[in-house]
Amino acid sequence: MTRLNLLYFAALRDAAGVAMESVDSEAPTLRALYEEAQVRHQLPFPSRQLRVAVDDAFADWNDVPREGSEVAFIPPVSGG
Amino acid sequence: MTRLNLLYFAALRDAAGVAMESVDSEAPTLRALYEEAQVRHQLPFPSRQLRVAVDDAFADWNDVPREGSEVAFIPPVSGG
Amino acid sequence: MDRFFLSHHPIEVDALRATLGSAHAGAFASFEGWVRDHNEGRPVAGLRYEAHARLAQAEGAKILEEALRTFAIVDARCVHRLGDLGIGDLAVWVGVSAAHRDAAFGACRWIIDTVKARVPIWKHERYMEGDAEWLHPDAGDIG
Amino acid sequence: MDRFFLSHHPIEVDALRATLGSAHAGAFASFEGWVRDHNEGRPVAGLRYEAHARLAQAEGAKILEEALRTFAIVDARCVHRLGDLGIGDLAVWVGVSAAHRDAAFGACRWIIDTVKARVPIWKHERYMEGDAEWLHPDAGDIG
Repeated sequence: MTRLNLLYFAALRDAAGVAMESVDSEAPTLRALYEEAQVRHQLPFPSRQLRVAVDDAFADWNDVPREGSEVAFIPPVSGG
Repeated sequence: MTRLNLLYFAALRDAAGVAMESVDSEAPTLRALYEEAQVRHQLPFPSRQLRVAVDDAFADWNDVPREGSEVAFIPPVSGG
Repeated sequence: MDRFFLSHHPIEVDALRATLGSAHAGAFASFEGWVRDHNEGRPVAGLRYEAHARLAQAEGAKILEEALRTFAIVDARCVHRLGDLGIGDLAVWVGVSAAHRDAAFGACRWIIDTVKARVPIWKHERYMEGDAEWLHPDAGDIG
Repeated sequence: MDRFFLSHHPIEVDALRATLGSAHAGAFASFEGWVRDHNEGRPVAGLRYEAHARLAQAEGAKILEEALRTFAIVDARCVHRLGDLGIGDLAVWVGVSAAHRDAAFGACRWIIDTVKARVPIWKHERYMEGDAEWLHPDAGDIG
């Protein structure tokens, strides 16, 4: 079991109903971790439309979740 | 004889030693008018490097000088 | 001073431009994004920006560093607003100084394009009809 | 307010930018030409601009009208300084507002390029070595 903090933003946060949550997961990759969240919250985005960041740096969906890290799911951006 | 006011700018004015002068000329074109000035003042620019303006509008070197008009010889510009 | 930062308060353009002044710079190009009264044909009442603030700060700083390596510029800055904005408000400012104008224009354009593409900031638009939505380009209309 | 004008006094950027504000404009691009401390490898002490003022005014106004016809912009302004300027002084300012940034950048670049090419203004550069000369591009060094 890995203890993780998940961050949701914008439409993803509205859909999840939370901005942050702590989870214990056995997901082997960040993608699998997102897919668990997608089922849990019925999130509207498939992972291919998102980016993922770990501890304030962009990461790869195939990376292994690290104990105690903060994982942010990044929907398509619209700054500017 | 046509009475004209001639304007000189920048290096052309420095070479002519005057910013404006009144002349009576029989030059059939603005180019011929400039060539008279070029000889009179030993101006460093050939007419092909200049533009010419009459009464605050760019003109053609082949235009005929108009009585009482103001003719400006425009060396290559360097604003900006 | 950070070359990129997020601001919850109105952007002070004069103070920012002054930080870019240099005796070696002959050219300065700037871009400002203003809140428009319409978007894709819909009348807009106002909007709100939110960000993953630490990631946005890190990514924005990286983009400005890339610009300084890539273009023959003297210096550059970018500030993005967060929070509630009204029509006409300044949402983002980019300023670039350079010896010559080619590099100033090129870098200014590249910075705004790249900030819009990569920095985790999101726009929540409120419409005159009363509804509101998050803008997530290329992901359809969600939320 | 004239879209193009010449000024013997320092250019007031804020006031100019404010004249371009519009609820329909989402993008604003500006260009500033600053007096640089060197030109073609020579240290510059300062410079003076002179113009055929009435012709410059007419030609500048024409260029701004052309920009408004050619680009999808909301409005544009250009001001050029005349007289004596020191290092770091603002020599020329161009500002363009538009719905989108493509047009704002495109028009801003076109205006400064066209003003530099067509408006009868001349730069007299004073060098640190003590000499001075008129700049007449493409006509060799004369004067």
